Amino acid sequence: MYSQKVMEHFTNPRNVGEIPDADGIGEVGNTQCGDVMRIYLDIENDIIKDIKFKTFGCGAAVATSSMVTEMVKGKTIAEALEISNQAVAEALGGLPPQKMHCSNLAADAVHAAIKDYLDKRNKG
Amino acid sequence: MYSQKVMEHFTNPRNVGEIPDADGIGEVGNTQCGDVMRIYLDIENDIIKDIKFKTFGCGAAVATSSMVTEMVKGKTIAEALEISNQAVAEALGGLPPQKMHCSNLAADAVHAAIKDYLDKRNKG
Amino acid sequence: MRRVYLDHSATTPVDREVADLMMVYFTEKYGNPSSIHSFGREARHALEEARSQVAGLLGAKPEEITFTSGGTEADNLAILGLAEARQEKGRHLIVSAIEHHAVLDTVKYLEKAGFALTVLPVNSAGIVELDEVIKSLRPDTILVSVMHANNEVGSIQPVAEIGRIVREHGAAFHIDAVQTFGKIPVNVEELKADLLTISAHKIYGPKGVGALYVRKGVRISPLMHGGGQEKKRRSGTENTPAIIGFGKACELAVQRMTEEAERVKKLRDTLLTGIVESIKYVKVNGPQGDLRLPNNVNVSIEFVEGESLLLSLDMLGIAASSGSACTSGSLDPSHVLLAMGLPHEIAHGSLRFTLGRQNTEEDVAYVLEHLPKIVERLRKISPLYDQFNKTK
Amino acid sequence: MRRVYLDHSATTPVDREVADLMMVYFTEKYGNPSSIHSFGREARHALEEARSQVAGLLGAKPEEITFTSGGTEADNLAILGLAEARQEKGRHLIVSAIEHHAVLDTVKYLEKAGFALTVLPVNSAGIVELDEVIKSLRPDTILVSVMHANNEVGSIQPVAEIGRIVREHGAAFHIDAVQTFGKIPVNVEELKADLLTISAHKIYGPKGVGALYVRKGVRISPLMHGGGQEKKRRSGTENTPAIIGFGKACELAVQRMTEEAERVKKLRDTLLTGIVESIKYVKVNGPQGDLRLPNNVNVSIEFVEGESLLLSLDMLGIAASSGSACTSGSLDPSHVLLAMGLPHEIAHGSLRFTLGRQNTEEDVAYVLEHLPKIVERLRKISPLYDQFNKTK
Ligand SMILES: Cc1ncc(COP(=O)(O)O)c(C=O)c1O
Ligand SMILES: Cc1ncc(COP(=O)(O)O)c(C=O)c1O
Repeated sequence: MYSQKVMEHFTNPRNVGEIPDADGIGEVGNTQCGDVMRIYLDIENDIIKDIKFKTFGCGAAVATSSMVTEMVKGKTIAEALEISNQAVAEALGGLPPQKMHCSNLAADAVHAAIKDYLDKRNKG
Repeated sequence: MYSQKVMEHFTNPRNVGEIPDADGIGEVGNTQCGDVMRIYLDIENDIIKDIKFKTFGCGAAVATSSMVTEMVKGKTIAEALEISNQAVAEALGGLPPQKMHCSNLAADAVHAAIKDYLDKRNKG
Repeated sequence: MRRVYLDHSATTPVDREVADLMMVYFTEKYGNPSSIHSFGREARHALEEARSQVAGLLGAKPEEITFTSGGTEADNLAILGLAEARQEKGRHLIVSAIEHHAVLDTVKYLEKAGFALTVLPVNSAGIVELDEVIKSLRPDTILVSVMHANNEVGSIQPVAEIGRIVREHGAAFHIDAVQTFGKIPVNVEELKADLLTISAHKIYGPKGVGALYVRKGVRISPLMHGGGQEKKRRSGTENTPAIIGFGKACELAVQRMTEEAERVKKLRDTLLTGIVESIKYVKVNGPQGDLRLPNNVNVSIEFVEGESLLLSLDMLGIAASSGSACTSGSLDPSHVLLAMGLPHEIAHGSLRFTLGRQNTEEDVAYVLEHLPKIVERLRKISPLYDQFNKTK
Repeated sequence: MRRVYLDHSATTPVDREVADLMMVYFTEKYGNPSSIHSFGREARHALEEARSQVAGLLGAKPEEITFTSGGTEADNLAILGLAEARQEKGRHLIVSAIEHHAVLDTVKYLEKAGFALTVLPVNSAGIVELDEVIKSLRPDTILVSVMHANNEVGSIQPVAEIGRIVREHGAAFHIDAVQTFGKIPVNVEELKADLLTISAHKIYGPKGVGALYVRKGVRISPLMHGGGQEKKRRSGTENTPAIIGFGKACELAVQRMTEEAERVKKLRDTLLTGIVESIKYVKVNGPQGDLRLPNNVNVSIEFVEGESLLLSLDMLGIAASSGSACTSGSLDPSHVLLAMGLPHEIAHGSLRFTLGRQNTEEDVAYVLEHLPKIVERLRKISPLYDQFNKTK
C-alpha cells in the first residue's frame, strides 16, 4: 500500500515534538476525519530555524508531517509557502489515491503555522 | 440421475420390435417434445398374448416402454388399462422429476393400443 | 519474523483437509454437475452431499439451501430477491444500524428505488433492543434483517426473540449469520429465520462460496438469470470444488465448535485483560461475556489512530484490523462504533483482534509484549494526548 | 473402463500448474486483499498481477477488468448494469437468437420490466448477418449483445464488423467471449467491444470466477451492493485464489493457443469425417472451416434422440453433450438449433463433442469405433426410422 519511503518516515519520524514558545503554530484536520497535525516553527529572519510536529492520524498523516519538516527546515518562509501537499506526497514517492485528500495536509499545516507567525508579528 | 433398473431396461430393452398385423397399435408423444412411443399388441380372448414396442426418445422413454411391456404381457386388457404411468415409473424404482411429464407415457401408449383394438373390434 | 494472524473475522486460511478435498474436484472429478455423463454425475453427487451437510448443520432441509458466490451475494439475494418478490405486499424494510455493508448498502439501494427503510439503533454495547423492533414494524413491513453477531465488536443479537416478533407480525426475517456459523450454534428453527446467510471463507473454507437458507414456501426472485441452476434461484455453473470444500469446512467447524470456542475464549480474555491492564485510557467496545463472540477483541485506544496502530503491529508481523476510516478510504470511521455512540476520535482509535484455530498463548503474549510500546510511541507524537495531559 | 472426456465446452479440468498455485493462496497467502497488513498485501499484490495478466491478454487496461463469480454473473452485470445505468437514454436492447441463456434470459427479464427487445435471427450455419444488425438498430438502442462463438455449434460471429456498426450508431456493444477466449484471439480493440465476458472454468481454470471487461468511460451499475470491492463494481470479498488461478490459466491458454488449436482441429476433422462416413443420415450442425471453433463437433443423427445417445456413450465412458430437451428438463430442444432452422426431431438428435487438451487420436478412434454401433442399436428401436424406411 505505502511506499518504502512512507513507511520509513512513519517508523522513524523526523522532528517529532513541540517547541516551547514557538514563533508560529499551525493546526489542520480534525478528529472527525481522523487526522490532526500540529506544526511548531522557530523562525529567525524569515528563515525556519527549527520545526517540530505532533500528529494524530494514519501512516500517511505521520509520514507527510515528518517529510514536510525535512523539506522546509532551513528554508525561508517564502520558500516554505511554495511547497504544496502534492510536492510532499511526491517527495515520499507517492501516496495511495484515497490518502491524497484527507491525510495529505502537512504542507497546509506548515502554511497555517507561517500564517500564525505573520499574524502575531503584524499584531505585535 | 437414473436408477439402475432404468439403465438396465434402457440397455437391454425387452420386447423391442413390431408385430405384423397387430390387433392393436398405439402411438403417443410427438417429435416436437422428443418422445414417440409405438406399441403393438397381439390379443386373444381379451388377453395380451404378445406385445412389442418401438420408441424414439430419452432413456426414460425407452425404459418405461420396455417396462410396460413386461408389466402387461399375459394380462387381460382390463388389467392392462389399470396400469398407470405412475405405476410404470414406480416399477422402475422411480424417475427424475423432470422425466415424469414428457417421457413417462408408456402406459398411455398401451392404453391407446387397447383402444385401437377395441375400436377395430367394434367396427369390424 | 514471527507472523501472528489475528484477523480471522476478515478471512481464514483454508483447512488443509478442505483444500485436499477440493484438489480432487479441480483436477479429477471436474465435471459440470448439470451434465448427464459420469463426470457430471460424480460432481452432482458430491454437490448434493455438500448441500445435505450444510443443511443438516443449520437444521434445514437440503432443498432450502442455495449456494452463492459468498456472503455478500447471499445477503443481496435475500434482500433484493425478497423485495422484488413481495413488493406488491408492501415496501417497508427494517435493518439494524450495525449490519454489514452487504446488507446496509443493499437496503439503501432499495430505499433510493422507492422502498421505505427503518434503521434500528443499538445500545452502547452494540445490541438491538426488542422494543425498537416492535416499534418499527408497520403493516407494510415485508422484511426485517438483523445479523446474528456483529463482525466488528462481536455483539450477539437477540435474533431468536426478534424472529418470534417478526414472524408474528407476518414479515420475513433475514439473519446474516456469517460471523456466527461455526462459532456458536446456528439453527434456523430456533432462530425463526426465513432467510439466513453464511459464508465459507470465515470458517476455514474457500473464498467465493456462501449459501442462503430460504425457508420452504418463501419466494425470492433471482439476482442472476441464465442456466437456471440451484432450482432457478442462482444461475451459473455450480462452483463444485468450492461448494464441496464448504461442506467439509462446515462439518469440521461444527465438530470442533464447542472445544474451539472454549479455547479461544481463554485466549481472548487473556488478550483483553492484558491490554486493559498494560495500557491506560483504553475503552472496550462491545459487550462482555456470553453476549460476545468467543474470538473477538475490540478496543479503542484513546489519542491514537487505528491505521497507525495497524501499521506498527504489521511491522512486527501482527495482523489485526480496525474500523478506522483510514483503512477504508472513506472519511467516516466505523458505522458500527458510531451507532454505539462512540465519539469520532475514539472510534478512529479502534483495534480489532479476531482469534482463530492456529493462534496460541504465545501469539497473545507476543501482542501483549509489543502493543504497549507501540501505543506509547504513537501517543508521544499525538497532539491529542498532549492536549489531554495539559488539560487534565 | 476407458474414460474419454469430450465435453470441454461445458467445463474443463483445472490445469495442475493452476491448481498448485491456488493451493498456496488457500493455505498460506490467505489474507483478505482489502486488509492492510502483510497477509492482505501479499494477496492484493497477486490479485492485481492476475488482473494485469488478464487485461494484457485481452488488449485491455488492468482497471478495465472486473472479476466476477463466473461467465453468468459477468453477462448479467454487463446487461443489467448497463441497462440500469443508461435507461434514461433509451430502453431498446438487441441480442442474437443463439446467445447463451445467461444473456438471453437476462434480456427477457428486462423485457418483462419494460425494455424493448429485438432478437436477431441467424442463418442456417448459426451466424448473425450484418444487415440484420443494421436493420434492428433504433435511436433508443442502448446495447447490442452478440457472442463471439456459440457454445453449441461453435459458429464464430462477425463481432468485429458488428462492433463497428454498433459503435458508429452510439450504442454499447457486449460480447460473450466465454467460448473463444484462449481458443482463438480475443482483443477488445479489434472487436470494438465495450463490454466482454470471459470465464475461467472453460480454459482449465477454476469454476466460480470470470471477468467482465468494461471499456474505460462506460458506466455500469453494480449487481451486488456491499464492501465496494472491484472499484464498487462488484462487492464481496475477492476470491483471490480463484482469480490468481484464472490469471495463470489465461496465460497458459494464450501461450498454447496456436499450437493447441492446430492439434484439436485435426482431431475434430478426423472425428467429424469419421462420423459422417460411418453413419448414414447425419447432419453437420454449424459452419465448416475457419468459421467454426477448432474444438467443436456438432451433428444431428437422424431418427435417434440425443439423450439416449449420451447415455449409450456414457456407458462406454465417453462424455459428450446434446442440445436435447431431455437433458435440460424442458420440452423444447436447443434454441440454437431451432434458430438455425432445424426441425424439432432433428434438433432432438443432436450430439456435441468438444475436444480439449488431454484428448488424443486414440480417444477419437474409440468414439468412432463405438458410435456407429450405438446408432444402429437405437435406430433399430426407433419408430421414426421404421417409418422413414417404409416411406422412402
Ligand atoms: C457479517 C458479515 N456479513 C457479510 C459478509 C460478506 O461476506 P463475503 O465476504 O463472503 O462476501 C461479511 C464478511 O465480509 C460479514 O462479516
Ligand atoms: C457462451 C457462454 N456464456 C456464458 C456461460 C456461462 O458461464 P459460467 O458457467 O462461468 O457461468 C457459458 C458456459 O456455461 C457459455 O458457454
